[in-house]
Amino acid sequence: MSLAQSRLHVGREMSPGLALQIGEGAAQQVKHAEPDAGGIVPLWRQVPSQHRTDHNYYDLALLKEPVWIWSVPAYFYMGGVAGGSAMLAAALHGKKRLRRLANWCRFLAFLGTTIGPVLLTYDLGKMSRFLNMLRVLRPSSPMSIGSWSLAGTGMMAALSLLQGDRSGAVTRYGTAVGGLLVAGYTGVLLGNTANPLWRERRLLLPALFMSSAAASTAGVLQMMPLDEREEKVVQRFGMVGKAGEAACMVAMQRNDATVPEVAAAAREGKGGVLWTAAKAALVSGILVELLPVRSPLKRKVSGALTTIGAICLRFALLESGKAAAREPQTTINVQRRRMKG
Amino acid sequence: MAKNNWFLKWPALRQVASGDPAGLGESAMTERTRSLKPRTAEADKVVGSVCPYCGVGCGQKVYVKDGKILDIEGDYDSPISEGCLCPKGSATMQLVTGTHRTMNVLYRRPYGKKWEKIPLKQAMDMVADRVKQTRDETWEEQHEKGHPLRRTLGIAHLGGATLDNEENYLIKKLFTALGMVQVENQARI
Amino acid sequence: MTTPATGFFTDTSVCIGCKACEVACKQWNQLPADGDFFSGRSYDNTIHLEATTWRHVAFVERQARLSGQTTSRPFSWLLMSDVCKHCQRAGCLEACPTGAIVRTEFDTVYVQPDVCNGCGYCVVCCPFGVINRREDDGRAWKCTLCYDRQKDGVEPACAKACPTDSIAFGKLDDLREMAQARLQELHRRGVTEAWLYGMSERDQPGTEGLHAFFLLLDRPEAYNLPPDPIVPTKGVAGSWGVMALAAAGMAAAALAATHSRGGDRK
Amino acid sequence: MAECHPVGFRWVMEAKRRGATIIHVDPRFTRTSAVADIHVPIRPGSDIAFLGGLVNYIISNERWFRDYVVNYTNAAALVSEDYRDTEDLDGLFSGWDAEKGQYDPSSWQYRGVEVTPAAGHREMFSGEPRAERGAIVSAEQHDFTLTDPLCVFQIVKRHFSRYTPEVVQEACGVPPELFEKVARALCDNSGRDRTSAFCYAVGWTQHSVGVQYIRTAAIVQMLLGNIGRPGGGIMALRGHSSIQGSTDIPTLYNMLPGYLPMPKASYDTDLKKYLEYNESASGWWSEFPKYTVSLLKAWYGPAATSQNDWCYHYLPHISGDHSHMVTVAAMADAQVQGYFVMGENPAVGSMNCALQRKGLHNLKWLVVRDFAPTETAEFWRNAPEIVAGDVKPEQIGTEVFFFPCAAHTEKDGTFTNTQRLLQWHHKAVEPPGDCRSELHFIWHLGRRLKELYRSSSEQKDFPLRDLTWDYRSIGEIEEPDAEEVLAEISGYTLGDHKYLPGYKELKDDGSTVCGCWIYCGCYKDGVNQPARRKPASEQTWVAPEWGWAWPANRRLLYNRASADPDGKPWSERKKYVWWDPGERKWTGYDNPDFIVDRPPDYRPGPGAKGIDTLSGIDPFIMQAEGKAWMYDPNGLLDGPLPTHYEPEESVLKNPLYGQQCNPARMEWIRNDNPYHKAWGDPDYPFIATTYRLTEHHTAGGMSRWLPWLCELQPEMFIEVSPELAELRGLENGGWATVSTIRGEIEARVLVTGRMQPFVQQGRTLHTVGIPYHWSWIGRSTGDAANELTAFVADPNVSIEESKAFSVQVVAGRRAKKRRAAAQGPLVEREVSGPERDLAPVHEKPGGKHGLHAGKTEMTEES
Repeated sequence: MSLAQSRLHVGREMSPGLALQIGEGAAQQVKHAEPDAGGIVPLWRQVPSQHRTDHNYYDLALLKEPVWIWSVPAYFYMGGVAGGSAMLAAALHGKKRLRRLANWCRFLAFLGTTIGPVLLTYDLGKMSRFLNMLRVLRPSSPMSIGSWSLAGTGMMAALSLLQGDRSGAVTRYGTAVGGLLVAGYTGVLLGNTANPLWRERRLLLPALFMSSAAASTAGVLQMMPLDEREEKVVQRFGMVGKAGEAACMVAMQRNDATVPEVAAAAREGKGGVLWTAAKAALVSGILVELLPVRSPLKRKVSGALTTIGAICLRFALLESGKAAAREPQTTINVQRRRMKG
Repeated sequence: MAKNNWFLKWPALRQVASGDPAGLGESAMTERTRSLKPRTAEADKVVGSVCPYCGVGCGQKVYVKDGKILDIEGDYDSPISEGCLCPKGSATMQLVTGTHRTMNVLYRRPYGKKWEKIPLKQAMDMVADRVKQTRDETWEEQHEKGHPLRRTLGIAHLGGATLDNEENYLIKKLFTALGMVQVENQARI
Repeated sequence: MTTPATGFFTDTSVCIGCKACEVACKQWNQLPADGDFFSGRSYDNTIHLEATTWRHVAFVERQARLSGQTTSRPFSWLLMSDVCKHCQRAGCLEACPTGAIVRTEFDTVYVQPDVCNGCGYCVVCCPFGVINRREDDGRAWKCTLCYDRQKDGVEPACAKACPTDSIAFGKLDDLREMAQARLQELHRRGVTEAWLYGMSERDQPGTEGLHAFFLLLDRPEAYNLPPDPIVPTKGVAGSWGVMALAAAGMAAAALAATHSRGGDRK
Repeated sequence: MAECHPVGFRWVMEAKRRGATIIHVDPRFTRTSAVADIHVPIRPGSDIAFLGGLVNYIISNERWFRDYVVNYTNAAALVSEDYRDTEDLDGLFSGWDAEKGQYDPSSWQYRGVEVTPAAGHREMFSGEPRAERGAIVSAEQHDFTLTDPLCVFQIVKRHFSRYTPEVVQEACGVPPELFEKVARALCDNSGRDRTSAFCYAVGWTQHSVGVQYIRTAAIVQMLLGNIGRPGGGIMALRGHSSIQGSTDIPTLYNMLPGYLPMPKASYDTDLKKYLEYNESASGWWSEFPKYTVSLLKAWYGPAATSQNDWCYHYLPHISGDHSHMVTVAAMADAQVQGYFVMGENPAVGSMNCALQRKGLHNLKWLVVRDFAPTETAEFWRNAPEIVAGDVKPEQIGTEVFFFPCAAHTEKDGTFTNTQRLLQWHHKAVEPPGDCRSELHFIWHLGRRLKELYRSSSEQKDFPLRDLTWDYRSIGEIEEPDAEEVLAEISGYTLGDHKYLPGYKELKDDGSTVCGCWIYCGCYKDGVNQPARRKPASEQTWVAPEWGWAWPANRRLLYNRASADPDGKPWSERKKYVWWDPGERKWTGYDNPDFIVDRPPDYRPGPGAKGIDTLSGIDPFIMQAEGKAWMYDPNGLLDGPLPTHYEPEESVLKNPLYGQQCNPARMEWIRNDNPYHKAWGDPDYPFIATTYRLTEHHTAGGMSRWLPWLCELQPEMFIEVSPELAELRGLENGGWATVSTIRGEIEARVLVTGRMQPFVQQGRTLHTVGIPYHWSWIGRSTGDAANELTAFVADPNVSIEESKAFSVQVVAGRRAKKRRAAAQGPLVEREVSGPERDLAPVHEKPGGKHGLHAGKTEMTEES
């Protein structure tokens, strides 16, 4: 029996010689059984009928955890850089002295919109079907809009990389608008879920992603050899982004304070550590930036800190999202409170 | 719908063509989805059966295609079960087609440490020999008081509640003719 | 598509927790058993709805009597067969970027296994935690409401198998009528805790009503159901709005950052 | 019922929807309790006290159905003046014969007449043949005012008068309020307009006084007039697809097809005596000779002639109890050489697994037929004692044959379900590999044996030589034609080979052939009646054209009782079968279970014989006098009335009598079958009860392999109350070891409020619930519950006691080296303590293989 056949066999244990297996789920391949739901469900040690105050179903997750792997937050970051770069490139269009920077930006936008889909594809359960992302356009789905944006922006970015300053208005503005979408839609995408942590932050996430995109773009550019003029541009763009990012993070934490379960999910575990790391990197990046000296090293350190912060932030959001989904009380309490009005 | 224009194979274009901006419904369907059918529609025969588990006797329908079982489910027509089955009955297909089923006769020789596969006919011959030998050795014609016994206590049988009436009948008929009286089944177990 | 909407009405007051629905579903759809795990949670060893488990029976042991039931001490055992709700506004459907998830002519929500590429977005968009991606398969799976059977006018496997008709399948309008009647009957008999979960938009505005709705005997969270689920797309406009503002902000920042006072025009 | 017969429970829920009250009496709060209106937790092994309490309630509150009781039961019959009740003798009935260790029932008889019981031990009283037994109906003495102190009604009333709600509480742990609620609900729902039904399964039968459990329920139902009427009755919920069929066409030692008894060595020495002992002069059993001769003609064909008593002498004779446990004890003592096991797994499903395996060790050869090798087939390979190293495979001399069986989808045949309905299942596919049906196996084995004995001229081999064995062979695998076998079971005439329409056509002159008289007519007109599948929606609610029910496609037995003595329905609501005065015949929704043209006002004359002795108001036609037996003058080995006895191993002293246990029970006093103290054993202080779960099937051979079922109940577990968990330090989801002196098992623990302690006689009693599906083979494995249980049985039907015994439970897993008591008690200790029996009973004589039974006389001729 081939491997593929045996995967179709696991958990059914029906002889191919005796049974025809053509049901809807018969094609579902299973390598191995996951008795305890992949280890996240422990044996229940309490007496089932002895009631706990929270009155849920054996503390079992009410929602499914996000299934996304590392490549998704990595993409969020790449997308941010691509989007920010695309916007910046558009803004730099035709500025001769900043041509090198503009080209850097075009290149980053191209790189981001090229690597991004690769990262996304890597997360797909069926990688060979990545093109299905463009099968339909579903306005209701931020991911659908994002996919089309990403594809469009990618084409524009490639064009504008090739054409450089010669590119026309369509390409230029297309790149800019696409870049903005790519930079921000991911925030909408996370907010548009049932996950209580993300959903409760749905008005802040797009702003956070957008500002962090600016900061990330600047962070990467800062790590490159820049002349003074270029550095100023990058620094200004970056500072706005970082300020926005910091403001959003503070706002999120304040927002969380009204929803203690969400705050707990954000604070605890891997997500909490990453969130703290993101904050620390962001703040130190800003502080280094504000040092009254000017040196390539300072710039690079600041850029690196900003980059680390931006990456940590995205991983923190995914990890905390997982934690929030695992804890049924988060979902229940948020909804109960809302019902009370 | 589904105009057969080749360019409409791309659902996004179908969306445009059929004025379906949301793209949630038919325009997003594939050919497989449109032509989906229950697999039972492919059966080349359907036979009436009865659930083999408990004594309620729920009706079952067995769907067969190419000599293989396609599906086993409840029979709506049965006044007993009206199509219902319990979890065990619902798992009947797995019971009768399962990989756990042994397909060969297994033989363990006295003091042996493992099973050996032997041909069915040989095994049947061997069993017949054993029956004859034991029967002849342990035959009791008469009780010491003179009552007729005409039997053997050297062979016993257990089983029947999961078997067909016809099988129980032949078991009882043959074993009684052989003089076996220790014939029992789950009815008191 | 003129076919009337169909769905499930699951009346937990007659559920005997036999799990026939779970097995009938696995049998019909030929889904794998997903592992032998003694969970310690009453008789619930399946734990939750999964990519491999499209019907799941919950077992709730309570130290409280059910109205109308006489027991020697305060105790009751609530049993409930859970399933995909096939929401009127379905989070998974609206989130699916590939069009793998579609609304069928029966107004149910169906995942096309030949399209799904396993992006995982539907997983986080389901407010009931139903749909999931099977890692070793790669695709997202959930109850099809036996779309294949319905195409031939055949009742879904779970509803057919259910010995006590706790799971009723039918036209949504009929089911609602039936549920109302049953609720009134139970109230008349003094089972005052009975109520209908998600039957209509009025009951559950967040989803605009479920096509698989329930008669429950306790609060929804006791059965691991959300008390007030909302389809994620309700409220997404705000997010887009904020994004637009932020985008404007970024554009402004970019322009401002690149704007040089000295004038850099050629 | 919801647990083990979910689809049967469909109709209970339907009744509930229509307003019925569902009462569930069970030690545990099960899935049935979850949807019942009333759940009554009851201490395992105390149901007779509970049901007896109902009898007392019904009588003392005048809730009984007078017209029904007076006319349709034996309530008015007068009983011998010598009769003494358990109330008089501290738990014994009159007639205990200390020397023989059994009852002499002569003092239980009706005054002036002895009758043959319709079932049970008809030979009980057969010192001498009494051909006229039961004949003289006019000799019966009655008091239709039911006031004579020695009429059955008054005896029943006195017998149960002490079963008050307070005693029910003391014996069963059921609070009086709860008891009275049940009693009221039951009485309120009985009478002309309403009926109540009882459903039970092995929770009632698997006791050392199991038969009397059912008898008590029967008394309740007779008093309330709930038998033979729609919506009434006592339903045995049988656990296998054809367990009813295997009783009708018995793979049972004591019967021939159709409940004809196996010839008994010391009585039934020739056909004449056999008929004399077993036919009744009145009632339907007066037809006995016709059924016997037709059976012998079916088996021995042309060889059976009137000159040679239809080959009656070909039949083997039993000389005692040859039931399963008796046989296994003999096997353990190396008295059995060969053993066929077909579709059964005694190494898991039967009592005292270690002793079962010891029996298998001592065989010469063993044949097992199943889907896959079971624990019974692999006892030599990896049984606990092998794994522990106590026994090595190379020390076991048993030769084992495992034959793979065909599934029900791979063969034609009928199952008889729990309501006596025969249903044909059609072959859908060919059996794979060497898998064959049992029909194939037994037929070909028979053909081989006929061949082996062909040249024999020994008398003993004639039955085989003359056995009719020519069935049509079908297909390449030479499968015998099941339909032909069914036709033989159903019967035909010999002359013109006409398929018989019913058992009334059977003859005792050798002109008819019928393999099982109660199935006669199931191949009527050459039509496979059990294969009829007219949709339920296209016929009446009785659905007579779906399958075929024995006898005579009758769906409700004794349905003449659904009409009043005048033949009119008791009420319009409960109309079922009635007398049509215009047509002068019985008619109704079902096939009337009565002589169809016998008017209600018919009374037999003094010269009446056989069926003519049944009057127009005798609905219970199988009984000698046509009345339901509230009191059994005959046929039961442990008394004419049910009496509360404690299980062999109890936690309580019998609250009612000095006699602790059923005096007539079967015990095996053997080193490998030790018992605990009668009650209050400090080493085994808890009650244990075994049971099934919805998700698995009996000993697991048909469920432990299936992934879809295993994932639902993946592991062996026990259920305990939070109180017991606290007492013994058990943790939910953790491990516990349960032990008896016979064996120990480990299991996961479910601590649940569904189990609850009983407070009785000032003590808190805890119960351990033990599902018995598991053992060491399969996808889902665990220790077998029956490692714990003992050989001990009800005397009437030799059914074991597994529903109440005593155990110890401790936290943690068992020792790696698993122990079992196949060689002797697990723990060496002084066993002394309270006696189970009063002095005269204590002297019960012992028999072969350690069996001490209150039926030594019948079971072991010495």
